[in-house]
Amino acid sequence: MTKKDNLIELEKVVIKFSGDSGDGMQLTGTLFSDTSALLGNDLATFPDYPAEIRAPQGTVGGVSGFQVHFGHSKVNTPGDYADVLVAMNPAALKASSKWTRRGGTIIIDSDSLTEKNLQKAGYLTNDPIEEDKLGDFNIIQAPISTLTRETLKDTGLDAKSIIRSKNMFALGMVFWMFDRPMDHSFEFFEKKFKKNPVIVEANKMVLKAGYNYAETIEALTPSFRVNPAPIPPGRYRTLSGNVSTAWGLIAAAEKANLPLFLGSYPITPATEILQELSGRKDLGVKVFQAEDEIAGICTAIGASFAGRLAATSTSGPGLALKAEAMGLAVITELPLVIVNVQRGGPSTGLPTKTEQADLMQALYGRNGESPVAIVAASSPSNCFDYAFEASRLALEYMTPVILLTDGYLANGSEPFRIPKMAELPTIHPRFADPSNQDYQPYARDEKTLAREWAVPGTPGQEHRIGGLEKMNITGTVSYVPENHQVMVDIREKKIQGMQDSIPELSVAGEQEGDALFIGWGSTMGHLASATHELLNRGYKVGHAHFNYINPLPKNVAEVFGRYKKLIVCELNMGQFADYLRIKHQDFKYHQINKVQGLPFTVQELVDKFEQIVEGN
Amino acid sequence: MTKKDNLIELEKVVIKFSGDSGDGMQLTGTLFSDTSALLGNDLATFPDYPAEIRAPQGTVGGVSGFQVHFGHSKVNTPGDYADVLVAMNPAALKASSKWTRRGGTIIIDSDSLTEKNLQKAGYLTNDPIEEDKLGDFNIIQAPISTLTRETLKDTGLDAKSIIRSKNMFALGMVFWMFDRPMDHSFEFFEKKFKKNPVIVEANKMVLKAGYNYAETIEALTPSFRVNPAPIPPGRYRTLSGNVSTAWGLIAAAEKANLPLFLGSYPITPATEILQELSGRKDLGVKVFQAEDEIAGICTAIGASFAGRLAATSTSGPGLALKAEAMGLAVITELPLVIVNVQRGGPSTGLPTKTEQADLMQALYGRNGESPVAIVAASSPSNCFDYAFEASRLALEYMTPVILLTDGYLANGSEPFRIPKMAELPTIHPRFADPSNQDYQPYARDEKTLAREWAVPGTPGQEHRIGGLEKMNITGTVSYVPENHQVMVDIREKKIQGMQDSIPELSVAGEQEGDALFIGWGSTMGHLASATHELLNRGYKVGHAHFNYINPLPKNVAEVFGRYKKLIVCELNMGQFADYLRIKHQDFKYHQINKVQGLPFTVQELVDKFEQIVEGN
Amino acid sequence: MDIKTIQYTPKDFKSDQEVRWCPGCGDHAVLNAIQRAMAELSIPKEKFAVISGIGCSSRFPYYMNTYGFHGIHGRAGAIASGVKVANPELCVWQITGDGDAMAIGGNHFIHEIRRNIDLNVILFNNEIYGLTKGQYSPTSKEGSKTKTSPFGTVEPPFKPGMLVLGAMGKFFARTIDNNIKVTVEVMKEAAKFRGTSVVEVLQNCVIYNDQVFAEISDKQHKLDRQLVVEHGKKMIFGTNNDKGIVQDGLGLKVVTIGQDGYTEDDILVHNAHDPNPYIHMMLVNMQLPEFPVVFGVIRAVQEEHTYDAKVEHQIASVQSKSVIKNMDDLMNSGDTWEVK
Amino acid sequence: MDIKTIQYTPKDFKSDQEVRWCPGCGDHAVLNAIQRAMAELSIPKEKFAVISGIGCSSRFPYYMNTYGFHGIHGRAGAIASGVKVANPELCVWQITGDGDAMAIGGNHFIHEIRRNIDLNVILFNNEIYGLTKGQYSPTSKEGSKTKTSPFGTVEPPFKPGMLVLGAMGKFFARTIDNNIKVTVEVMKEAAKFRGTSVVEVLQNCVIYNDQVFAEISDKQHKLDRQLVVEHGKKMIFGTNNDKGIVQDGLGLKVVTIGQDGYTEDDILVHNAHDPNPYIHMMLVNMQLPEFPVVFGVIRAVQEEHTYDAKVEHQIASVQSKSVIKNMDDLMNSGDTWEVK
Ligand SMILES: Cc1ncc(C[n+]2csc(CCOP(=O)(O)OP(=O)(O)O)c2C)c(N)n1
Ligand SMILES: Cc1ncc(C[n+]2csc(CCOP(=O)(O)OP(=O)(O)O)c2C)c(N)n1
Ligand code: SF4
Ligand code: SF4
Ligand SMILES: [Mg+2]
Ligand SMILES: [Mg+2]
Repeated sequence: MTKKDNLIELEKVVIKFSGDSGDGMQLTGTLFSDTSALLGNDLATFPDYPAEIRAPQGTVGGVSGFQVHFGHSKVNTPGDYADVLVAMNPAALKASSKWTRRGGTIIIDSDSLTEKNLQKAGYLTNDPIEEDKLGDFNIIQAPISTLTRETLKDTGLDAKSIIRSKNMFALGMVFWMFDRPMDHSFEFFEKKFKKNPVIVEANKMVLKAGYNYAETIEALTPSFRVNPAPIPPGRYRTLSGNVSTAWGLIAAAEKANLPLFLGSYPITPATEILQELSGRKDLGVKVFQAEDEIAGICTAIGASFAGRLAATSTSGPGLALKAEAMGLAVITELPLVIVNVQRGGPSTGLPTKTEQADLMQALYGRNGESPVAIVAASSPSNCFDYAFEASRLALEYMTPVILLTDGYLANGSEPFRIPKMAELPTIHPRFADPSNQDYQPYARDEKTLAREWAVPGTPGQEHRIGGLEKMNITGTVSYVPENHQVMVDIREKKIQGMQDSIPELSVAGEQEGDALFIGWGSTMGHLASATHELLNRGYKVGHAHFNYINPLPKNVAEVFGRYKKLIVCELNMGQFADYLRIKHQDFKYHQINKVQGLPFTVQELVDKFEQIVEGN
Repeated sequence: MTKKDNLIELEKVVIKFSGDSGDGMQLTGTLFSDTSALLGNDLATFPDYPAEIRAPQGTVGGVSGFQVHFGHSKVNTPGDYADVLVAMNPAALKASSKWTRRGGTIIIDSDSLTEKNLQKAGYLTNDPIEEDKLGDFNIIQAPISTLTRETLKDTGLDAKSIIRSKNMFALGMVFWMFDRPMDHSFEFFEKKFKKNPVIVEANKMVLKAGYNYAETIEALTPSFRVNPAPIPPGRYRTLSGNVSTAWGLIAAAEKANLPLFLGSYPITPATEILQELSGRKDLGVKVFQAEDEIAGICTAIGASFAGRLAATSTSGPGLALKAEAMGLAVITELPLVIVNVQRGGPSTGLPTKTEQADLMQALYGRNGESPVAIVAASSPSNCFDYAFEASRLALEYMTPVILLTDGYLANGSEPFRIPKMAELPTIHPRFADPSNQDYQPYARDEKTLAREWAVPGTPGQEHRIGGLEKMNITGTVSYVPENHQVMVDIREKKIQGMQDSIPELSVAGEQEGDALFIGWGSTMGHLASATHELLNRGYKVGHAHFNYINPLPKNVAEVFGRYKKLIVCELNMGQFADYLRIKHQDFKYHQINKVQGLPFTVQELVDKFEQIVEGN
Repeated sequence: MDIKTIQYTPKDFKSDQEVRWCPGCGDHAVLNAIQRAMAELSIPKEKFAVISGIGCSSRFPYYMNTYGFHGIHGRAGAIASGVKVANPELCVWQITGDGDAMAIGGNHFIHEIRRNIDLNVILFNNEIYGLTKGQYSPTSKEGSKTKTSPFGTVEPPFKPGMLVLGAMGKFFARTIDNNIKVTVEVMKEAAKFRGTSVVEVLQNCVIYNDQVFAEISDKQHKLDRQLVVEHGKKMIFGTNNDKGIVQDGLGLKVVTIGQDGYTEDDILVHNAHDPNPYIHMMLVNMQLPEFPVVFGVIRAVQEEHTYDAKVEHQIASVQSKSVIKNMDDLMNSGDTWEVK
Repeated sequence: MDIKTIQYTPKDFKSDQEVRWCPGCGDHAVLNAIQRAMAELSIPKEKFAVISGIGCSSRFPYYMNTYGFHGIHGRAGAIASGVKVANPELCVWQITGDGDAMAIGGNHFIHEIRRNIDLNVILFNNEIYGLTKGQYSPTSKEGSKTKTSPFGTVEPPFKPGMLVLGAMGKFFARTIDNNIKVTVEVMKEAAKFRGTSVVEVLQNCVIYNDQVFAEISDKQHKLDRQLVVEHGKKMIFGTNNDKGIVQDGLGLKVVTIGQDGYTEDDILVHNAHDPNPYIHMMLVNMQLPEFPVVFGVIRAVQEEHTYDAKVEHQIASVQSKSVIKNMDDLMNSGDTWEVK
């Protein structure tokens, strides 16, 4: 088997917009991807911006990027390497050219190639193309700033406003290259700058100017059309992982017929969940922006006690702060959804970067024997599904559930097939019968072991719960040694019992054979692409992706047993692999790990797979 | 192999003092054990009191007990069953008789056997002896209250003060039974009630009265003498685990030539560490009683930054609160000792009971890849050694270290061989050379990987640290992907590198054979006794006890490989066993677990061992 | 909140759990007073939710035959806030100690007060950590010798009332465990007040801090040392009812009516409704021997709406205008497209 | 603290790290002012430790060529307390934002103030969470529309000065980012004050909360809207220097000298040293349009000893009396016995 250098599937294209933080690259990228989505393409995006609000202009540290991968077949990842790079200045070129496919196209604002800018970006010479060895790339040097200024010179706008729209010039060029219509962007300008028709006009003019310029110069990479992908029929919209998570929670509340309460404190990259839900007063969502993460979860616990669907959202350091209170939810057996959007750690770490290193914390980061259920989303759009599922498990089993996502899913977006609410399953919280005058707080459902939930305000069901160990059934405080053991066992059994209500693990690719790629959470797309490539290369490889972490699906051992080698891939040092060693000790696990604040690349997965499988 | 019913080693005796919370049982027990220690006995004690400050008088919930195990050979545990039970009232009898060795002696205050008291204690009849089937016990009904009143009727003391000293009557009886001198107790009264000579006299009178009464009635269990144990020569004192921990920290500070700083917040059962150190102003210890656990650890981190030996002490729920800040200490690579005295969880759980269920939290309870070193003490007196060792590792490797103890060690006490400070190893913190004007905060020692510690106040070494990922060597903030991987790897390697500086795992009992008992922390005594018993029964059994958890000693696999079966025993549901599955996956682990807020009994360990070993 | 005319007796509010505080602990009297106050409030029993943290005092909910939650240390305020905001129909009481509210729970305490959520916060101030057996607390007087301060503390204490007012508090009352009458009264006032009402109860811990308030509660001098204020009434006190509070420059002082030319007319009328906190603070700060200690409702400034009510109003107002009524509407709003 | 005569320039306090705040952010000016103040204090540079939490403002230590610690969110106060108590020789500055100090860090904030540890706490109040891109903070005005309050907030804000005084604070000053002179001055006063000095800096966030303080800093009306107080000086202000503060019952009001019979003699002299906090609170609370906004050192009540100093004294006093001088002494004290 020979190694191919070029993994780019030709029916898909990756574009990267790269510029200064102030250059509006996120907007540019979003307009491009929304336009593509409206055309029916499948796509995946990856915004990547510096941790500073305004990192120093013109430096590599200040570069903000937006990558979009679109195509007419299923798109799993935002892509490893860009086919087209738009670089608004030398720093963007410096930062992004190494992530551009050899032979790809690079559009650069030639006006930006001044000595000062080149120096700021860290170039030692005045020839970045030569210096970075970009000779075999298709370089398009366009005087974007000049042309933008030129376009708008008669509008009466000031110089600053004029130059601010140069991103639209670049976008126009890319639109031409990929034969995209401009009307979605026009509508967007009209809505966004409603109060300022001059700006609307200016943006339109510049966008068109870029489009026209691209058409004119002809030196461009051949324009080619990407056909709509064969994705399931239905109504679609673009959704980021964080909004998708927020919506999943509201949907669950609707299907459980309960108001939704969120107690939360802002933290990157989870803040948008709080923001989205703050705006959803129309749907009756109550959001409590707390003074800290502890109050975030504790208000949610209070709301849960009061009989609501309660959730709290955060990222790693915030999850650490919530640990003690999570234990309270465990022992009081109250339903609660804890969303943790993982980011680079330890401590503050790399707050804007992605990582999967909070798994062990989610599993074990509490005092005592304190089991919680854990689910993990694996794409921006299925954040909706797993937020819904986390809520269902919490309400039907009376227990806290952690939903793990990460910065990569949270900020990324992709087409989301809009479900009909009627088609989603109804959620059945385990409420006590309000007429039961013999209410026992820890009376249990035989199957789920869920205790009964009595809502304050219900006459005759007054009762007390709390953080001290409780006597089973009656719920009074108990120091009886045997009861403690019983309760410890029940809490664990309840979680493991969810196996009966979750789907079995399924495998993509070969159903048995040489090796199984094992992943969980946000690496799904990259693992799927790598599997695809390896299948093409003739390997008998399967891909098993875990969305249910605790409990694991029932059939894990059966699935694992069908492969010669098991390869666990994660963006941490092997936390899931270690967890599998605990739960399924009989198998030998190979590992592919990366902790660099970045997703895997398909290339490195394929390479390491081959090393492991050919290894001996 | 036949099973023996009676495991009591005859050269040792277990006495349990049991009474109402207000009956002074802790003091009674302490006087007895101190007296025995002064006679040169080896001993182990176990105080056991209710969670309420004053639980309802006369009920089983309000019983307070103090068990002491003493003998002339090595005493490993406070014993499973008492040879002699002193029960001050029916509730004490009810609570403790089932923990008394069949055929043992029970002393009970017959004045307390009133209908009301019997009812409160939950007896259904007026004959507790019959009801609890205590027929084959040696029951001594003594009118202790009446006799105490009688003894003191002419002292002019009020009725309340008189009855309060009835515990001394009981103690006097036990002193006579075991031929103990009364002078230590007399001295104690003189010191304690210095200002009130009437009370001193009264206590002496009652103690003597009890002693004399026991001599008089003759119906007692034969008095027998327990000879001094062959423990290593040296000067000894009795020490509880918490004081021992506190002293270990001060000793380490002295040997590192640094002031000691403790930032802490009270929490059962860790509070005595804070209390003991608060009283050590004579040795210059600075104690900051913080507003909460977070401030406790953060002030300690500040003190560490300022160049001190810094520590923080807590129990499970408090450890949860410290998780985020621990991550800060990990990434800033500052030395810090975190003492966690485990108690029953989850949440508030069983705050006065013992458990080993914070192991996973200690290992993994932080966001990101956040390794810390972990050591665990295994007896009240070696809390000193491991507090010292935790400090040494922290200072020499520049990293946080967690010391795990638990309620059982913390409250228990035993003879402590007083070391000479000159014999303890000097600790070498890795300070930067103050004259180095080219200081680099993350410049590393080749062997330990410790970074250099520059103390604020040193001219020319001004530098900044913090929770964002740092560039290796220079310590500037870095988002460089490869550097993040490098730092994640270094932090883990640093901890694992400690293997070179810690002792190898040793085994007691058979060095190879049928089975290896594996334990960690406070179960040492019980496992040692069980091993002893099993060796007597002819099993080829060894006992390996872990005090170093992370890193594990180097030779673990080699040791494990010498036995047919490995049996991991813990007071949790298998956390150390799971950790071993991660670290040494190739072995199969059997488990003996218990989560009842109580230590193992030797009997149950022996029984379960036989089940496992004979099992197949 | 539903105020129906229901007849309760204090016994209706007693749970079947044995009360486990030390004999002689001040908590017993407060428990009885609150049960009496609740009985007199005529609020349906099932609407009461009693939320606590951890501490001796925080065992309180177990002794109440109401909905109750014994939380974790310091978090009573946050849990109670969640309960009330989630369901404003409930009458939510937060039971907390000086350690629970002012040490570990300090942040939630000041934030609930700032937000002015409709909660009744009962602060059991015994100036010690009782449950953990006698360490100093943030209200322990400087110099206190306790288990963690064998040589005396070196830190000045908080004054609960000062902190409440500094956090923009709208209601503050003070009482003492052995004054049942005032205690019942202020509990009822606190419950009726819409907003965060903080009641500081001076509570004697017989085991670890016995007699801290002895000077104040001393039977013989009580009337000279306690000033019970009432809105709209003159601030007069004393065994002979002849002492009173008058203005003194920008401050206050104690005078004797009939001495130094002072008549009853000079005595200030207590205005609990004054939006300015300055005089309330002076009352909070009064201490022996110069001043009497002030009990009763010191401040009660009713705002139009509490936080929890404003949340409801905002939701109602947004909903009345929005075309999005359910998730189907939301998901299909904005830019969507059809794939056939 | 060692005060030597050393000559520094602000540049000595600049680190080699590029300053990364947004162009136009108020933080730049405060950084410069503090560097100037430090240069003028003549404290050896190596004695400075600058401790922060997380937030835009908390990036501060990286830009200082001093010992620095960029902590975790909200914990600057606790870390700084540890540094100072561990080594009272250091001059410790705590840099914090309105979110860092008053949201997540509220508890440490009020406790460091209560303890009166000798720290300089610089509170960058931009009434917004800057670093996380624009959510409301505990100081955002009620009704503020932000990313997390699209329909306006429903919670009243803290006033930092009120909270400081409620926590028994001894030093409170206020300044505004674009008034370099006052800023340098109050920074120096804060540093010289022994105890916890809190300086509130009104700081403009150009990106997420631009112009919140525009009314106050408006160049044209500045002199009429800002009253800069100084201890021992009359509280006079205004474009024509003819406005002043006088007593009005138990409160204060603004008058114009020469109108309504008021002369300069009626104008109150500012007494920052008044141990009573009431007038200081009135100054803290003054707001437009009725009053000017008060800048400068509003309160500075020097106690004999700070917490950190008292700790040192207690240790020294115990040591001078104790026979236990080292661990050998301790371990061999009390009941011990010999085994041969
Ligand atoms: C996280 C945590 N930290 C510490 C404790 C230990 N603890 C329980 S109650 C308490 C203080 C109690 O004092 P206070 O709130 O004044 O109540 P009181 O017992 O005096 O009524 C402490 C420190 C705990 N339970 N949880
Ligand atoms: C534990 C934790 N929670 C939340 C965050 C996210 N966070 C960082 S800074 C900040 C608020 C910043 O506001 P402020 O303190 O006012 O500083 P500013 O940026 O406005 O200067 C938040 C919520 C965090 N880093 N850590
Ligand atoms: S310890 Fe003190 S506060 Fe606690 S119950 Fe006993 S007397 Fe009351
Ligand atoms: S976001 Fe605001 S506070 Fe932060 S650096 Fe920019 S202007 Fe300053
Ligand atoms: Mg208290
Ligand atoms: Mg701010």
